[in-house]
Amino acid sequence: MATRTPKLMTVEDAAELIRDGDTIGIGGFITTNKPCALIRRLTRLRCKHLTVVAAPSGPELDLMLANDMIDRLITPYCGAEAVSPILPFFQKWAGRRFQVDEVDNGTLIAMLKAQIQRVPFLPVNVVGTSIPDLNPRVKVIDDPFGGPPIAVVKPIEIDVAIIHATRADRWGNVQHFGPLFIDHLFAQAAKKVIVTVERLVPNATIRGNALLTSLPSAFVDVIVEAPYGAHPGGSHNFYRLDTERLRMFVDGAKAYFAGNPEPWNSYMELFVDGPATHGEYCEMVGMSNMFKLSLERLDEES
Amino acid sequence: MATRTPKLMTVEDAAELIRDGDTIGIGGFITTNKPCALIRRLTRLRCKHLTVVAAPSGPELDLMLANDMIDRLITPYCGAEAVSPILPFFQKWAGRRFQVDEVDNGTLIAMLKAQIQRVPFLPVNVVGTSIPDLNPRVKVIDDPFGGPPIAVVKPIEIDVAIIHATRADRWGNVQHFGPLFIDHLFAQAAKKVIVTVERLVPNATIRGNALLTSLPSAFVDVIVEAPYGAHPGGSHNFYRLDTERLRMFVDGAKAYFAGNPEPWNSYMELFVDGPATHGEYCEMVGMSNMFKLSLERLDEES
Amino acid sequence: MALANVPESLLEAPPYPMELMAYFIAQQMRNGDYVALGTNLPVSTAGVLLAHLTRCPDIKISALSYFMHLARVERFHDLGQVASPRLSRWAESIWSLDALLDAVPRMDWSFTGALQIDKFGNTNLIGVGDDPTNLKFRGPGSVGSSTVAAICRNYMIHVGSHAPRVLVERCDFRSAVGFGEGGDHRQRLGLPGGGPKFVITPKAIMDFEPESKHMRLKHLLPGVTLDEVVNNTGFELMIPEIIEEIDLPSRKELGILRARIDVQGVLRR
Amino acid sequence: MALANVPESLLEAPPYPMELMAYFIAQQMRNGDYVALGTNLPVSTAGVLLAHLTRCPDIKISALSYFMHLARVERFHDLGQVASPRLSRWAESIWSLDALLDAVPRMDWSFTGALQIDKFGNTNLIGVGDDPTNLKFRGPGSVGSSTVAAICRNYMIHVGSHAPRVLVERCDFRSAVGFGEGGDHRQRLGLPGGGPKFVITPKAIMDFEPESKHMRLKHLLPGVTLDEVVNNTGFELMIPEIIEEIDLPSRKELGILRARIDVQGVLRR
Repeated sequence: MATRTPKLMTVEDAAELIRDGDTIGIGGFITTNKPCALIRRLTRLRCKHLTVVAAPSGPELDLMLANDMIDRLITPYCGAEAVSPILPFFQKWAGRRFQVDEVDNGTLIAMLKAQIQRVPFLPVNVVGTSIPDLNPRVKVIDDPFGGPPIAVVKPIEIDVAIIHATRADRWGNVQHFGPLFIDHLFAQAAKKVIVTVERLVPNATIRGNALLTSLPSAFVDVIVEAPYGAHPGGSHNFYRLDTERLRMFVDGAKAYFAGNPEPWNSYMELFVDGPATHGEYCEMVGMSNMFKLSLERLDEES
Repeated sequence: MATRTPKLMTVEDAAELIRDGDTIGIGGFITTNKPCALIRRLTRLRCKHLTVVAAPSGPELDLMLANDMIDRLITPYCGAEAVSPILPFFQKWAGRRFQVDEVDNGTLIAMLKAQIQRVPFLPVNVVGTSIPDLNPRVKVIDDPFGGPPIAVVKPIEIDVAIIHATRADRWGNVQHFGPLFIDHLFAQAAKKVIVTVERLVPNATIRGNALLTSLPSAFVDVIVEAPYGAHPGGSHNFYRLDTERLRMFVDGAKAYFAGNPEPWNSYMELFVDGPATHGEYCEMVGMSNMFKLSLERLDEES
Repeated sequence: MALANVPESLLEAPPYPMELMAYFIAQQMRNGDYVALGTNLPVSTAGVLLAHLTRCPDIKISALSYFMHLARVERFHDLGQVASPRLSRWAESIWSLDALLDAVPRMDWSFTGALQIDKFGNTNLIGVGDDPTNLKFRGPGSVGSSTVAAICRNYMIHVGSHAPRVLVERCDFRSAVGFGEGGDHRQRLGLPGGGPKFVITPKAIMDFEPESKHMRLKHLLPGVTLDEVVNNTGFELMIPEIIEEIDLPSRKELGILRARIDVQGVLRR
Repeated sequence: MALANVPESLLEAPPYPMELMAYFIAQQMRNGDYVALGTNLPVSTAGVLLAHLTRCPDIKISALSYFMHLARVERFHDLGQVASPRLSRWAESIWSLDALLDAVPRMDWSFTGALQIDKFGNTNLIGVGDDPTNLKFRGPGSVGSSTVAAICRNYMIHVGSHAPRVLVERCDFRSAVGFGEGGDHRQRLGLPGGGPKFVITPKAIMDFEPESKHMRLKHLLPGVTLDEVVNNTGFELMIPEIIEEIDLPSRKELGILRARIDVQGVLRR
């Protein structure tokens, strides 16, 4: 009898599935559950001419922008909240070195849902904003039922979605121990789906908690076991964001624009181009530093 | 300090919240997780001139149709699968004693989502079917992006949604131990939401399993503790459907149309008009009969 | 379960018609296909499971709201109820109906029934008659068929009787579009899915001629004559020059079908 | 926590401007309101929590993906991070972003920031300049504001500085529509929500004149003169005949605000 085919790959092999010119979808939310290990690898490869469709984004996106990997960007936000309300490469180069198709969360979600549902457009409540002027996929049309004109947005095809989640089995069943954000929409809209997870678990663990499965194997092509795969961002119920290393990133980027590229180049060398694998990256950060990010430490008091 | 207000009511009081002429939304799916206790009470009250928007439906709907409670019906299905692929009152009176606005699951879902998202319409892939001809809310329009014409459906306002779920706390946080079907859409689309549950649980139980909460208290107005509230249908992880009593229903209805109203009248008296409360209904069925429906009994072997 | 455990007596009878239909369905499946199973469709359920338990361990099954992997199930106790509590413990994920509908573009196969089918594979679950306010026969409703048939990659239509009132020149209503008016009409309507692939009745298996999309005889079930099919079809069925014999399952496959999948023998009637 | 436990020293200083803003926000809340809290908005978070911990036990809070009930939280350790792991144990439900967006029609209050606001409450988070390919200042992006502002029942706009470059005659871009060109323009655009209710800056609190929807001064913050506000507003602000004094919190409320909600003292600056 034939046996079920596992979907496991390494970070390094999975990154090779993304080609220059692809449209990629990035899950997570700002500095939480971003597939950073995979994006670092893509950056090390200097993948080019990407169209990036992303949930509200943080430094992982700025890293790609810094390395001129993105031709066209579709995201509602690029910042790192308290660490840096807006990120340097995005801020300085938006519109100049890469095109921005302006969206808000609602427009982005509708764009993905139109693709998922195979409908030519979905309406969005952005009439009167600049979004119809600043996004070629958005158009204002007459309401066929006689109401005021309404904005509609066209679907977008995603070649590869990259997502970070809590755990999965080897067959591709994924669980998030926290908010899904719009990871499920990227998975449904994409032709190929790569998910990095903190932990691989037995299929019986998934089946025993089937209500928690956020992405069934029918939507997932590749599972990558990558503990700390969302670092320097946070990961649901595992670790919080690494403020210290995020500041190194932001300070390096700011120095770059202040005419001092040294700290930025050093950041790139230490954390992106240096480590040959995700394991080596973790060692570069230092596992004692990683362990300090454990969420339980926050819970001492409350 | 002011304290949080519980949302608890009895089946009998909750039914009074629905008025003649209301548009009601009914959750569940065919013979699973239907709010039958509430519907029996509404039927005992002979609530009239309802517009009913329902997920695929079973005998609870046929019971309402039998009692002339519905003026307009919007549901993709009315049957009881193996027990009766199509239900008698629906089959005999559709179009004659009540109007049917034809939908399939996709059209119904889009109609609810349009209401939820406050957009004037949503597209649906039903061009070429009879649905645009048989549903005044559906219209075929030109694609503003130059593709073939596409069907769009208008939103529908729901006055009261009625839903049956597994458990809830007194504040209105609801959990389903099985498929949600489209219960969440009814809850989001409705002005008022009544949920009957098998069990009331402490808030700490909900918080300890917050990922399982299917309807947060922000969407729920009334919680009714109604064990066996989905009987004679089944309830996720509690009891399977009561084939014996469903057959009594179907046989009674068939006899009615064969010119022998006696079995039907007797069914109505025994199970609908007789019992003054949901508790009395359960006693009429017989608790030994109820206990036989426990799902665990099915699991002896596999 | 090793074949050695299948009692010899279970293999004595040659394949029954419904077993052959199931086997035909099994042969269409490819490993990795994503397939939606319905309730009360034991033939298609048996066919998909037969493929799953033999050649296709990576088949992904959705049964109502459950995403399940069933290759390790020892025995199926009720082929009509694949979303049963007994099987739901094999579920790896449980999704809402709207999320499931959003998954349909990835669906390789689904199955639907019909009150009527016409020669271009359009189907009707709404009703028979010409006045919707006064139907001769009211059907149960479109359920999910309209949108699923529009979007999923392929589907099969399965009806319980092969008769002129079922296979009709023109459906009184259309709950799902097959190939519309034939030819490239489906594409012109902008429907994203591939349309119906096969029609399965108790007498025959049909496909659609690739250009005209006209329904065409493919296999006769054992003991059924061509005349019987032609006379019981309410439209002019395309008849190919050679009607291929339907493939027969191996003893091993028949053993799995009878001993593990159809333990109640609902297909052996 | 009983008021008796609040050290007397904590109540010595009179209310700080940000505390007054928070108190103003608290007063707008009604019991049972459904409110969305954002990150890095300590003033509005403190205001909503003050209402929640006093008059409004039934307030429903969504903070990013978490639906939380926070009335029993002893102390808030970081007002900027209301969706923190520390607080998420009070979550009663966790929803995806698209599900949350679908909940916006039920939302009584949300809060947004802006790079620019104009006199009709339109806001800009996109950028400053006239050429989108060569902006003078690029903002972080619209985030959720466009759709949320269109749909939610009421919202407040909160900016960190009251200056002519922020309160402008016309936004260079609009990420969210307030009242469009004023008057009934918002309704004519078909936007379902009620629009912005208040604008809160370090110098003043503004509302919108009901007919023209022109921004109007409501309260001056302590120590701020009318001239200072007028001179630092880039458009002609409506000035009512009488500028009401801003309400002051009671000692009890101030105690709760300082001892339980703003334990870090971020509003006492």
